[in-house]
Amino acid sequence: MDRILEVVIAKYNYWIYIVLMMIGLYGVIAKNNLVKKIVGMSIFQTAIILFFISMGMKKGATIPIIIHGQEASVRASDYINPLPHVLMLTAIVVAVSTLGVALALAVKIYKEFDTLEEDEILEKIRKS
Amino acid sequence: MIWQLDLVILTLVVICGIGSLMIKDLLGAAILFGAYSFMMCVLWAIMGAVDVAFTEASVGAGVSTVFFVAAVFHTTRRTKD
Amino acid sequence: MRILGILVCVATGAMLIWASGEFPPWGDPNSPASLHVSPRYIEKTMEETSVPNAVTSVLADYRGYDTMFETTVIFAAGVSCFMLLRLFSGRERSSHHYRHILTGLTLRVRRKGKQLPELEEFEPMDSLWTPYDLILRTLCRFLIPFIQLFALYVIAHGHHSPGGGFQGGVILGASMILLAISQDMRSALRRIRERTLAIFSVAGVAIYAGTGALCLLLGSNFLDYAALSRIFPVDPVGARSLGIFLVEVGVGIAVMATMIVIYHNLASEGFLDEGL
Amino acid sequence: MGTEVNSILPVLAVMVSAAVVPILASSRSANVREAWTFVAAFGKVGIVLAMLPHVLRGDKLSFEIAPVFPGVSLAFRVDAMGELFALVSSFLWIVTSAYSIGYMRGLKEHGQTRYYSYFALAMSSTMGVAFSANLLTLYVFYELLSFATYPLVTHHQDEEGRSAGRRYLTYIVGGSIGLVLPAMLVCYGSSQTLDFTPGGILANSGLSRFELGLLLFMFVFGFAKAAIMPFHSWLPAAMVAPTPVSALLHAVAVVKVGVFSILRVLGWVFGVALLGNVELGWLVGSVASGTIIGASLVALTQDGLKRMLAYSTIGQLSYIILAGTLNSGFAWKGALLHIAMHALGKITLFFCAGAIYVATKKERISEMGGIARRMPLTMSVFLVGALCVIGLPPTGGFISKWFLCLGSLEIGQIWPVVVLLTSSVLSAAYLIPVVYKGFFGTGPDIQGEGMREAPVWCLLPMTVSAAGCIASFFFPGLFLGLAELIVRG
Amino acid sequence: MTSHLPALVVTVPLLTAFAAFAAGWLRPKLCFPVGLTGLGITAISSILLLAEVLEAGTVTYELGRWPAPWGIVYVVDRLNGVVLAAISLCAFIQWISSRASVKSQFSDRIGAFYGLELLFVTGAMGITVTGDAFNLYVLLEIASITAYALIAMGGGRAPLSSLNYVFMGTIGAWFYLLGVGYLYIMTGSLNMADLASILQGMRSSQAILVAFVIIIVGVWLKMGFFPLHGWLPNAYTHAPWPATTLIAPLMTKVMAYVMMRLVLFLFGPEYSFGVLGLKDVVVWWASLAVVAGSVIALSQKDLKRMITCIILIEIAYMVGGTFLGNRSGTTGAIFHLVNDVFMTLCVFLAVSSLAFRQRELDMDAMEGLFSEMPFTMGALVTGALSIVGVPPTCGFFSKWLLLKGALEAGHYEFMVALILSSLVCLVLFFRVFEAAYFGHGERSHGHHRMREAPLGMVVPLLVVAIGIVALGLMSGKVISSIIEPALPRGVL
Repeated sequence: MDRILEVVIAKYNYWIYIVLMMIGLYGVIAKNNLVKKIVGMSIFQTAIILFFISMGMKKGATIPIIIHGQEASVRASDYINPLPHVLMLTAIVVAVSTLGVALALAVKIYKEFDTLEEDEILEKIRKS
Repeated sequence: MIWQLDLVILTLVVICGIGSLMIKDLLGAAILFGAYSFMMCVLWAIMGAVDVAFTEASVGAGVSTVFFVAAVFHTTRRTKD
Repeated sequence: MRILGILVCVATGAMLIWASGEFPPWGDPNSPASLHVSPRYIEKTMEETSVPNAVTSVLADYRGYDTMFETTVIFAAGVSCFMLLRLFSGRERSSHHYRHILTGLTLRVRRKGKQLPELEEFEPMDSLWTPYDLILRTLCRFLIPFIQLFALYVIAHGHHSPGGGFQGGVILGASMILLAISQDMRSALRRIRERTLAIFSVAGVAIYAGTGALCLLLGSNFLDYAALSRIFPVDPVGARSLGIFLVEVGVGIAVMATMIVIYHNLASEGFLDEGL
Repeated sequence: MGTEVNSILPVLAVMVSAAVVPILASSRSANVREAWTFVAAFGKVGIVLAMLPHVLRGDKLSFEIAPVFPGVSLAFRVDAMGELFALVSSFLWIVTSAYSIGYMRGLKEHGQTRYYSYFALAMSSTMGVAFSANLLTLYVFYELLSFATYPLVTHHQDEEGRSAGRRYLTYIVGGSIGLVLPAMLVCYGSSQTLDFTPGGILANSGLSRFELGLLLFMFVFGFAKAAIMPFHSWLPAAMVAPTPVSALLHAVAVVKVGVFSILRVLGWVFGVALLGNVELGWLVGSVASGTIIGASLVALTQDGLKRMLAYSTIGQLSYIILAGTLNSGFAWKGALLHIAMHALGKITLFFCAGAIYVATKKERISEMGGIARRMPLTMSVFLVGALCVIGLPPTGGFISKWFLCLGSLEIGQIWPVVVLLTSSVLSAAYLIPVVYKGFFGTGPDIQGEGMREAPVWCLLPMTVSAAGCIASFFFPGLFLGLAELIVRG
Repeated sequence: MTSHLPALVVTVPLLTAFAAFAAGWLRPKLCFPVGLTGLGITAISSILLLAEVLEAGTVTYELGRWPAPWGIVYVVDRLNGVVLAAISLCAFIQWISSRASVKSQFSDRIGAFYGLELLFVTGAMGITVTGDAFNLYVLLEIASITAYALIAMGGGRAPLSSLNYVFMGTIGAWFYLLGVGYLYIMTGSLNMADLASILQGMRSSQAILVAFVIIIVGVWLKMGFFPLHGWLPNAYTHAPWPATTLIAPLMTKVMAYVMMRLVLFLFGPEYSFGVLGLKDVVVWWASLAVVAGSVIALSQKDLKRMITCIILIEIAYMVGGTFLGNRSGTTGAIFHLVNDVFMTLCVFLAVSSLAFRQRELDMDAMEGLFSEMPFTMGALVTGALSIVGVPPTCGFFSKWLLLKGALEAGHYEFMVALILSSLVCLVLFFRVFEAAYFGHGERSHGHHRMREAPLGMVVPLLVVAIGIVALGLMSGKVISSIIEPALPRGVL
């Protein structure tokens, strides 16, 4: 029992991240409204970013900014791993860029078809 | 960090995520997504990723929400799901 | 579609969770991720780049190449939005907006929909219409300078505290967006013209890439800021810190301009006449 | 045994048809264009003749263009067999182009420039096949020929031509990609080379009998240009083409290329000995015999002159394959001679058919009663050609068939002889009546004006080829010599 | 300067993109020449780089002078050397030939369009040259975002197709990122060589297996491998021609390269083919994909859509060839990748110059084309024969190697699929050529005779067509001196 609890304590973050990813993925695949799809996409991306961030986490360590006066004696275990943060900064930027393009496309599509519901759009295409 | 707090925020994040996918109004979805991003940024601040949290606060909760609102304003709030 | 989605998600999630069993426990200081590569960043950042904020040093120096392309990505997004949405020919808008004066409700009439008759309790929100919400305008007028000041601080102080070019740039852009929202897009555009924005966005990225190319011309590798010490009166380590500052400025400019461009095009369907 | 001589000549022989360029360039004036065609044709013959002495000495002229895989390269090697084939086809090219001038002008066909250029292209790919040193090179030029002849077959660009062209490409390219390519691959996989070696390259590749048989049939049917039943139906369909093209298809290039490739495969990839050991020869042989008899029977029922000739070609080709499967020097000699002899005879017949069509617009045998009274020369030439195809003296056809029979007797097998004689009788049965009808029969509008001999550009070539038929009976020395070399080599 | 070639091949097009975009605002006339020079320099330097690699072996370039696991390094070996050369040449040629149509379609945003095209090239080159798993992801996103925008310029249905592409592409790219995360959390490194050496020790780990699966699935999504191909035909069909001729030859091929790089070098053949028994399954699946692609292609009426569907078949070739796992198969896959860049380029350029003269592209609009646009049609025939796999065009030789590999591996179903698809391609193109060759004389939809495409389009087209044949004739040298040595030792 304790061991199970231990495992849960150790791993539940990862599980929740994965659940979040899957929520987003479901949104992208199954939602019918284009903007909803975009929202799902962003959720998916953010969840992956969260997963990365949590990799850098170290219990009992502080933020990766060297404290003044301690420059001489820096121990890696005192500071959180900065690498995932860097990667995720990049990833966030990519996410927002994708979001901008996707929204621009959605606006363009709405101009063309007067709706954002995929099935209705396909219906219109089939008609014409 | 306190794992209860961590857990609470995680649940909030999940709730916001599901909500922004479920709600039947795109503007509401946009706002809920902003809330989701903000929760996310709090979570990261807790994890010590201050820069990322900073970025997420300005981008995720700020600018992307504005983008969403702008896009929704020029298209429609109506959604079937 | 839903069934398929659920199936895919459940399958993928199960697979991922199954694999997560092997992960080191959450926040374990002895996980390979925190032992293999990263220690050098933390321990050497001061002596190699003299930047206490390890994230900044890694972002702009150790892995500065990624960051250059990160900036390029957002630039590309700006260009894409411009190219997708911008309309130069004054074609008819897809919809007109009317404002009910008494309640302040805004209602939209589609292009295909019927035009409203000229009633006095409705006013058309065309490109000459400006919102007049006194509180909002004054408040924003007060706020915006401080926001911009803070943004500059964030950019400049990225070495020692959280933040840096990207965050600062976003905040700068946000301030201009706030201006465009609180007053109207034309006055925002009067501050920074579209053309200027475009040049800014490209100039920002070009500063970054140019710094790298400068190092290359100075005979060292691309983005090796240490080479800057040959033209600037600083030692190699200081030169790295200087180079980081340069590229942060570039990132800031590019991101600001791009954010504004994206907002303008999104918020005005590419007409760039009236905002939200 | 001769030596390998590195020489550029074969490449030149192939490249001569770069004459396409000036032909296209001079599309304005017909005379210049056809002059170029002749230059190219004579040049080709010249080069081929220049190679002859080396070959007769037993040397092999070889040239490597480019290596493509380990152990395989695009390369030429001229041996006696290639030389023989090249000699025949390049000589006949002159005759054919002379004839096509008369024919095309006589009928005022459209797109003559295209016609001549593709003709040249087809010729050069034929040369390539004749000189290729390995299976891959042969395959390359085989495909090239298929695509180069397509515009010729469909020259009229009408619905009929469309369907004929479809069938043509379907059979030939389908066969080569679908069957030959994998077969080639298996050969390469089992014995890391594709070069033609006299003993055969599969001789000691541990393939089982079944696999070998499968391979053999993939090749034999894959080279659909040889028109072995049931892969023959493209040939009669291709008769919609102008007559010189039919001549090219039947006598000069296409079908002969098919047969040539199959002989190459039988003798240089499998090796006759191997075929004998695993007793696969008789399988192909029986298929060939079936084709011979069947085609001759079908030919009997045809009324269209060209279609009848087409079926007779199908039958005659299978002689060669049948002989190729027999493990006997005489039979092989006969086969190789038959390539030449049948070419001469069949081209003569086609020229006559074309001449009749040019002069009278008649294609059906039933309408040709008494035609010889108007076109005596044509009909007598036709007679010579018919004799050559049937295999009666004084024409070369007799010699080749003689050797075929000798070969089958040499290895003490009777049934090939029976097949040969039967089909000879059958071919007599479908060819002689035409001649008889022509000379003694009476047709509806014989007295009508409009009928006179074909233009001289048509008559000249067919007399030449007829003369060739007869000459090859009295002086078969050259061909015999080459055949001798091949059989010994 | 030669020591900086690896950096140049990526940074030159990048800077050129900025220059072109700025020029669009200041002097629109300058956009084209600027890009031309930039791409010219890129092509030259990538060829020099290839020469250097052939002579001196693998070249490594540390960006910012930071050594391997800490900084980002560029690693150029024979494999990506040749792919780089192919990409840059393709981009250069396409740049020349697409000038007229860009002018006619995007005169008001020419700077943006050219800038995005150059950024796309930058992304493609960077993906190919980089030796860092995360850097690859960033460049992948650059290529993707520019591709989304370029494709969406087609008008009509294009934005919708492009948005679908955005969704699929984003999922694919972020799956890749997630897989990299799994690798990182298990190994703590991002550098490919470093990862490869660490992964040697963790063959039996579930997490690595899952990482492999996610990454490959993500890459397949971007490649449009059969069941995940939904976005591809629409996106490429509705895109404007200048975008299609650039993206269609490059994007999928680059992703195929990424797959090969990961399978053969990051995870290593022993792991990819040995430890996990997916090999045979994938080959079977690839054969299925080939057949499915042929069926899809057969059912198309529009010419552009048809040649787009042919890409599906080619992709399946490469996946199957890579996972055959023996020398000939892998060699064939790599060689086919290089060939396919030029084959696809040739076909798309040819059809685009047809479309430049006459708008609609259905079969009955083709008649009489041979007499009207002989050079274009000639080039189209060459490209088509190469795709069908007729010697001496280069397509035949790679197909031969693939077949040989399948034979040696005993995957007869793959052989059958290959031959079948070749015949299908023959039928597809034959329909076009028949329509173009017959129907001579009066045109049913009687509009006037068309002229040959402008010189700026015809000349590059002919160059590509000749190049295809030349590549075929040189294939022996190319294979033995570049591709064979490029394979890792583990591939038997």
